[in-house]
Amino acid sequence: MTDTNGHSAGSTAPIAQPPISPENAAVIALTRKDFVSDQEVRWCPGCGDYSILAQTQKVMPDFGYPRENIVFISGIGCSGRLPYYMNTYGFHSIHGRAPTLATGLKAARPDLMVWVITGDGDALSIGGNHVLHSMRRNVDINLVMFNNRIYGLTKGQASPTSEFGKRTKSTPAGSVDTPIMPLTVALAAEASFVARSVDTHTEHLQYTLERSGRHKGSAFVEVLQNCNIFNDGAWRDFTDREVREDRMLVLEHDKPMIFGKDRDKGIRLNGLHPEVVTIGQNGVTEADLLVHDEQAEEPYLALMLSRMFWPEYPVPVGVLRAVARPTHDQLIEDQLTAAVAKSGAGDLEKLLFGGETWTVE
Amino acid sequence: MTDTNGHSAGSTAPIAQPPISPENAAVIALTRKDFVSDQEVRWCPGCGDYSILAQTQKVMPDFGYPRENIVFISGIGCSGRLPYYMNTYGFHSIHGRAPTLATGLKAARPDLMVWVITGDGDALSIGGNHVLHSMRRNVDINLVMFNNRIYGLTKGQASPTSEFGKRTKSTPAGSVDTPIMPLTVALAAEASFVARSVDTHTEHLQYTLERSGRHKGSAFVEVLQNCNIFNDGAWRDFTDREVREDRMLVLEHDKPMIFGKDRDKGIRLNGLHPEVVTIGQNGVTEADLLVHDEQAEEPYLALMLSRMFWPEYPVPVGVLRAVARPTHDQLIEDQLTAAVAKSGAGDLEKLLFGGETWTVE
Amino acid sequence: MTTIKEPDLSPDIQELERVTIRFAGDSGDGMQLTGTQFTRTAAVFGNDISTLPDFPAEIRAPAGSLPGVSGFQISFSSSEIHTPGDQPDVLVAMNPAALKTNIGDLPAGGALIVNSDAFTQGNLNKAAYASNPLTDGSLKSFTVFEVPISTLNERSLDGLEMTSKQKDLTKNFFALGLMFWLYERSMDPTTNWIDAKFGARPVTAEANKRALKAGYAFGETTEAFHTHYRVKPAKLDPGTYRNITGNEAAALGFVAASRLSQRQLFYGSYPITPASDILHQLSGYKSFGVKTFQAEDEIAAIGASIGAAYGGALALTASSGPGIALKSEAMGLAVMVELPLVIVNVQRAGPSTGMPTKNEQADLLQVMFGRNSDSPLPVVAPAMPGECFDLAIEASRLALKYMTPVVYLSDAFLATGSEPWRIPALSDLPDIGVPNATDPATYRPYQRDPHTLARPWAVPGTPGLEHRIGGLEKADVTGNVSYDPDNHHHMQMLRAAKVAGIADDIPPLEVYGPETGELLILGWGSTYGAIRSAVERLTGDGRSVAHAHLRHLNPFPANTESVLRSYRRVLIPEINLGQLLLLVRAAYLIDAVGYNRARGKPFRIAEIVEEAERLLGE
Amino acid sequence: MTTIKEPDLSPDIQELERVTIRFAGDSGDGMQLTGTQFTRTAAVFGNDISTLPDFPAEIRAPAGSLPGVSGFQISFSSSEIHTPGDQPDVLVAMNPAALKTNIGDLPAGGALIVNSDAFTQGNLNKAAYASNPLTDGSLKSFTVFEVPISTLNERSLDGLEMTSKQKDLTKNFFALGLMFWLYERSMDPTTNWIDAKFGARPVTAEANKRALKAGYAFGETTEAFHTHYRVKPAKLDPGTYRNITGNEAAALGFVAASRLSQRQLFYGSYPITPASDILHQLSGYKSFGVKTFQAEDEIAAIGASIGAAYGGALALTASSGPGIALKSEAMGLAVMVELPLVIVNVQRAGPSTGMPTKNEQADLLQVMFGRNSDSPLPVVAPAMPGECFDLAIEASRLALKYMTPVVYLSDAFLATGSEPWRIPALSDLPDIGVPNATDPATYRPYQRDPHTLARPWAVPGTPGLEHRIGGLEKADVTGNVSYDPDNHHHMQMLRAAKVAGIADDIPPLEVYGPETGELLILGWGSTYGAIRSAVERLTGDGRSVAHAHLRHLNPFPANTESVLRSYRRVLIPEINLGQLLLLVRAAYLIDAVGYNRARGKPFRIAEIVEEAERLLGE
Ligand SMILES: Cc1ncc(C[n+]2csc(CCOP(=O)(O)OP(=O)(O)O)c2C)c(N)n1
Ligand SMILES: Cc1ncc(C[n+]2csc(CCOP(=O)(O)OP(=O)(O)O)c2C)c(N)n1
Ligand code: SF4
Ligand code: SF4
Ligand SMILES: [Mg+2]
Ligand SMILES: [Mg+2]
Repeated sequence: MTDTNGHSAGSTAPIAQPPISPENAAVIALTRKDFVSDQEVRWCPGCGDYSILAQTQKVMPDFGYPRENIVFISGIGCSGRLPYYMNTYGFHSIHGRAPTLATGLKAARPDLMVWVITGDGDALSIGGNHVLHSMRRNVDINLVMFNNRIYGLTKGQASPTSEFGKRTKSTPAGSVDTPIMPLTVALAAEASFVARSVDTHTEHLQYTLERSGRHKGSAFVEVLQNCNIFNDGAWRDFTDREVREDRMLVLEHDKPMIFGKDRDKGIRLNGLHPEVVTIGQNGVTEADLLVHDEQAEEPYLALMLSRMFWPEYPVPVGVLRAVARPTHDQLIEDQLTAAVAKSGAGDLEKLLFGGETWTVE
Repeated sequence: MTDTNGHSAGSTAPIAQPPISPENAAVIALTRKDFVSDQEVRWCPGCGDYSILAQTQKVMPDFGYPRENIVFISGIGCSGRLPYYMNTYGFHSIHGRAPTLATGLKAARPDLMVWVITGDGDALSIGGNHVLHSMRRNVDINLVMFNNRIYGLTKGQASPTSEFGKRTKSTPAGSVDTPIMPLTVALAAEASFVARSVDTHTEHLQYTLERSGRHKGSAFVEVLQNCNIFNDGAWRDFTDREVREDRMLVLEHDKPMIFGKDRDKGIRLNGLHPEVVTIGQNGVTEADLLVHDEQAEEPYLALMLSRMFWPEYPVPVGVLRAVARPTHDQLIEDQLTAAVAKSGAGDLEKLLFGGETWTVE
Repeated sequence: MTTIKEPDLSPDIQELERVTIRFAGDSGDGMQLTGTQFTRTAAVFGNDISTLPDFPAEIRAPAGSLPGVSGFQISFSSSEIHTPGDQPDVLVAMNPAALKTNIGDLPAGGALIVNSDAFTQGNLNKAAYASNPLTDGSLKSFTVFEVPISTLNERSLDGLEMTSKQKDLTKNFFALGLMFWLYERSMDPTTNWIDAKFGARPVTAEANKRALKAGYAFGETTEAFHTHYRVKPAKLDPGTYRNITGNEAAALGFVAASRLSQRQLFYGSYPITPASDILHQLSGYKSFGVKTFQAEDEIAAIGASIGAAYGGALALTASSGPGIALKSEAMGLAVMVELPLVIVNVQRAGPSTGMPTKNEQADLLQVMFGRNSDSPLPVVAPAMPGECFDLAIEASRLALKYMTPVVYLSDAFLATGSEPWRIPALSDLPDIGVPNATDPATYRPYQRDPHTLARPWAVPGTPGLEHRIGGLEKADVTGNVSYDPDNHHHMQMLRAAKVAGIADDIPPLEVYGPETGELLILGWGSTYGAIRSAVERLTGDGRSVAHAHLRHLNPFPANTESVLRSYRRVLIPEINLGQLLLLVRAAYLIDAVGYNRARGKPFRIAEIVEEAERLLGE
Repeated sequence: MTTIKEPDLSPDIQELERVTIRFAGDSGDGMQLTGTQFTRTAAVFGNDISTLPDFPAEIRAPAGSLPGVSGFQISFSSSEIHTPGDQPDVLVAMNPAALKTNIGDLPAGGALIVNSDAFTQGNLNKAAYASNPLTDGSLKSFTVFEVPISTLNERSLDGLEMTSKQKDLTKNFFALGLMFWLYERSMDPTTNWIDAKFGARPVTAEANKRALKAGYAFGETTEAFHTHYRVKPAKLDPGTYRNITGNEAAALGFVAASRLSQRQLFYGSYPITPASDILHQLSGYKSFGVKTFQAEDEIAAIGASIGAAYGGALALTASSGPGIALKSEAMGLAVMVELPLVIVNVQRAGPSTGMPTKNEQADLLQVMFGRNSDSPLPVVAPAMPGECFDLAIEASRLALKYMTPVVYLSDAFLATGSEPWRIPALSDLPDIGVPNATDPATYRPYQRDPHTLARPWAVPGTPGLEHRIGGLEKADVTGNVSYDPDNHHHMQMLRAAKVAGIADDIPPLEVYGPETGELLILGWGSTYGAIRSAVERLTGDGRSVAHAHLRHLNPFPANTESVLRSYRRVLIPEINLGQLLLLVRAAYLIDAVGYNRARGKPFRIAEIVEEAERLLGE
């Protein structure tokens, strides 16, 4: 950004590591089981949430945070139950407000690793504004949004990501609302980390959560999740094993955008528009393809990727954007430190007796 | 967008005109004075709001709506007082919620022309989510946001558009929040009309309001406004008469992006990044310049323009995006019509006695 | 309670006045469907009925787990009844978890029908049974019928093109068939329903019908059940009836109100249990010009409704407690701008998220006072599912006539419970239309009707009435913004007087039982059935006890104080910690006592009888 | 009221016990600054003082217009006083609009000082004066001093490098100087302030000082004022004092509470009049480790504070009524998760946006009941600006000790009014620290302290205490999610009992005046000064009247009922329509009567005396 506009510019500095606690070694040694709580998991059999939970538990040890320094905060929805199943600190808050609790907790306790678990309704309907502001402030949280394009817990109403024309309990004649593109909104909100993965793509999901966890700053991770009860197969068209290579684009930093079973398809820039091309056909070579840059200072490329979707385009998954920017808690701490450096640690007596005083004998 | 994603695609169809009422002729004959209410205007002397009010009153007759069919709805803030001064129907609602009242009013009364008057805090802080959803639904409203980068009415706290590091009453050590770029957010919200103007550029402001009023669908208009009491000169660097030609880019559909006193500067696309060039210098000709297209189906260009800002770039003003998409009220009406066409106008008796009944003698 | 009559009947048929059955099984076992089918059949047969569904909070807890148990209780009778019954006479338990969570409610001697096939070690573990209750003698105080439902059912489906998993999904129809035989019910309503529902999938239809018949046949042929039972039709008031839940009745009521007021119905809402069904219902009434808007949150929902009301619509918004909390600022705006608006609160157990699927009536003080400053509005509350229809019209009438937001307090029990509803003739419904202001010469935005104190309703589009309203204090008559001290006090008093004045426009508080006496039990909302039944018992036992039930909670009917003062004691049972109690004590300085239990479920008749006895004894 | 003493004094000096001055002018005229300077001077001189600023709602209404008038009233005295005075003895009116809006409060015989230069036809029109009041005799009941302030002032600035517009901006210092002479005040505090403030801009500094001196000199030299007045220092309790507003005192109180509890102070807030100044104050205390967070809205503000509380901070959030409405859902969450949190509500006039800059105390029932279900929390309310400090500590103490959200009710009058505040010694402040849970062996999330019923506070980062909390109902002790009916009732009772139990941990209700008698006047919040002064007068006249003032509104002090029952009548004056009244009547069935006026401003002493007399007469 610019000075006038006062943005603290995104930069291409390397992504910082989270502070590693003394227990680090011990922690790394932990396994998924150590992060399984004693609570019985209660989602519908076959729900995509099970896999997201499993991958989350799997990657937890890698960050070097002891269990007690990790907090999962959720809103309301099926997704919101996840914290109960994590053997860490957890807070199942109220609908749409998890990012606000996370903002306060992280500001008060920069030493904690904070995850926000939310759904497409929780995050984008009632909670949209809090997501927007936590992202622009670069609050150092990992926000994982389970996107099943439906209200699961309340048994099947349209969500902000439900398709235009979608028939649901609340829209028997079809939804009249144009859906929100979550990643576009996250990028417009100045999120410093934006990524997408799929519940059933376990390795990729692990990789994505891992990247998110290691990012310092606000991370927005959309996980395409299947609600087999109220919106079964919402993503099937391009996530099914047989078709996914041809219908999804796995993003890798600094690599050309190639996809397809035979790795022969790619994305080329035509003016300001992406187009799907086949390598080797009418003279297209790998060199013509767009090369992914998740660290671009300006999110123009990321914005474009965020709007590419099946069937026009393969659906991009992976990290769209990852830039370093001072975090909210850091900036707050810096101001306190500066204040003390300038005028010394606050003296309550001085404060009370400050200003204009007079004494009565 | 796409079928899977269910977007009702933006198209390049011509912008529809608002329905012209029978009184049309009579209305066109009205003047600014006819839209001045009997209420005494109460803003600080020198406030930019005076000009916005004047230009608004000036363009009102042009739309062909009789006074009684026009409604101004505002939230809370200095901007929020505008409806009192318009000799139309008006509703000074509560902080941040004006878009919600407008959504309900327009859905219930498609025959009305509805304006939403809001501020940078009202629209982007407490009201951010309502703006997001009214835009994505393409509610047929004209939302005019007075952006003075400060909370005026509450006497000078930081707003979501205040610069990073800005010192205000609430941020004595400087704001730690990265500001929101309003137009980027509006575009990410799928707004079908997005524009920017300046309080003091009266003709351009009139043109912009006129375009907004004629657009069918959700229009987001940012007006750069000066709060001479709490944030004087916020935009001066590029809006002042002496510098504006060199520091602002007036967008015109289908025209190359040229600016500068001597009309010798332009914007050229370099990969995915815009760059400022001088026509005639190292071989640059007008042909190399980006040509503005406010009707592009995908808002890639508009998104880029929405992030260009002084001093890196001249500040774009004018219409960034204007595409036609079915409006919220229209889609609702269509479903009612279809229902009646299918099963006839609802018969209350049938409804009550519907389902399984039995009779007791 | 089952009581035997006419002993001269053939030995294998017993006639009963009233029977209460509870179907309990896994969420996957279709108990709600089974219950609804039995309900329809009993209703159409002409019994009086009352039902109580009991869902688990989880969408689908793991199969066989305790939290996964879903239940449906129906009471049907040959005389008038008001509640789904304190305790079941018969419990149908489809698995160990269902048995574990429900057996506590079955009285000694009660009949227990279990699907013995489901009592595998695995299921016993999931239900945390150390030993098998069918064998360890822990059930000996009940009349237990072990039926291998799964096997019998599967056998009856031999030859059908289905996986055995699919076949197992039909076993609830087997149980239903058995119940039909046991209570002499026709299978026709259900078979018709199956045909209508599964016509497109003949195999499924066939399977369900076979299962149903197999269950019925099993009852007939087996030795297990020596007798079956007869419950004669009830003598209900003449008329045409349908079985209806509170949420269905409310939706119909508001559609009717829209017709009766000649205004389009606008419904702004955000989904929340247990209010969502109203949205689902209304969004299906498009041919009635009903516009439903699923907003991004509760604030947007009420905001949109206020906007629609400003535009001249009959505007409605609904939620449950947590959502009402979010609406409270906008409710204050509606009070200030004095626009008609109905705010439905289908109460559930709190505080906070609480127990979303459970019942409570603890939002009375919230809707009375949950706004900044003195911000009065009328509050009404239906007492029975069918009454949800009438009060929808009444709430709309008050909103339109007095130009005010009105709160309509329902609750989870009313919303999901059902009863036979005598469908009113359109001609019996009131005209609740009000005119719009149109005359520029006389129009003043805050000039009030001398009788109702309502301000005129000038909708956009009316030439010459252009005006501005908003949340700032208004000058009397002109409606201009005013900071005048005396004007503010005057307006505060006017707003209060307008709402208080409604007391003269609502029916007096009626009393069931003696006009004066020892004890009055005062209730509101869904406790009606339990209280009325309790009072019937008490008066039956010759006690001097009466029942009065408030439908209008603000203002109270004009005769309320005199009614209360006609009894030595006043008992106010509430499913909260004493909210109406507080209002009554403050208003009348009457030393009423509360009976307060917040257990997330309706009162039992017995506990109210007991509490009344205690007070009478004092 | 001005009463003359010691007549033997030299004729041109009168000694007065108490004087009340009101400065009134255009928002642009700097009346707030003038008032504050006079206040500081009087305070430092040793008078007891009480002030009442009165801002227009508009930021800057058009110059000279009626809505643009800004006022500042100060009462200073040689004896203890509790209010800024019912009526001014002296009114300084800088223009016709100021005269028009304030003259109504000036008693007959009162002194009126007007800037005659401002009485141009233009300004008279803006103030809607048909004729010039200075000439049409309408002011003859007052002692009028016409001073051409603008001209005299401009003349005094001759030769300074300033536009005449800039010069005119200093005329408030001329008026101030004149007042200083009239009341024998030193100009030093103000000249020092000017130097400090405008040091960087010498010309401005010089101009202001010259204006000040010119005003003073004018008083000395002119014949207009024959006498000037002396108000001796008051006999205040020994100690060091500072002049303080309620918002300043509250901010200091919370910083102190943070120190006393050894926890970082986290303040989540969204700006709103009249609470914003607390945010402004606290955001300046960074060297105290205070973290302030300006959220996107009130919901985010309380959400962040709950998050910080979960993290172990002393968490605070503040707003005014409309914002509190938005916070209500999250307040319910805080009740359910039982985390310490202080919620400040600086009340203003409503309903809805109401009159944002005006005073009211009408959010008591909102904070008591404005949440779904029964959701109890403690409520405290300071009575005087200085007391805002003590109750900030008290609110924090209760929140931490009882693990509960606590509401702190201030109002616009307390927040912006000021009084001399005796600064407490740190050693006199209580230790309000509470330990965190640390022992995995004994920790249970909802196991309660047997005395306080508080649950343990286990903050993230504590090994072995990993647990989950949330808005769903909790099982007793374990804190696991529970839908058990009896557990829910049990928890509802526990939450209520925890808050009710606080009654034994707070000071008893104190009485000023006779222990028993005819009339008790019961108050809460900012009405303290008016009530106390009224009772002083009444007892002075030998009436049997006492005053009790509640600082704890939930629960009430244990002795409240016995205090109320010690008087024949109980009068409850409130700046609302009877909110404490409702709670008292419901709790004790005492026929207390209310005196309720919602005029957006403090009570006058006289009206309370009058009402008391009326009741005594009955
Ligand atoms: C204030 C409030 N409003 C509404 C609800 C009801 N509610 C609970 S979850 C939910 C939406 C859940 O959808 P989503 O966020 O997509 O989560 P999912 O269940 O699909 O995982 C709603 C509307 C609530 N609990 N609180
Ligand atoms: C619920 C609520 N919260 C806070 C406020 C206080 N408030 C009024 S206007 C405003 C912000 C105004 O800023 P902006 O929208 O930029 O309008 P401006 O005054 O600058 O034109 C705030 C915080 C309020 N009136 N209502
Ligand atoms: S309803 Fe859908 S999202 Fe929720 S648990 Fe069941 S399958 Fe999963
Ligand atoms: S405060 Fe600023 S924005 Fe508000 S009226 Fe004054 S100058 Fe305009
Ligand atoms: Mg979802
Ligand atoms: Mg602003």
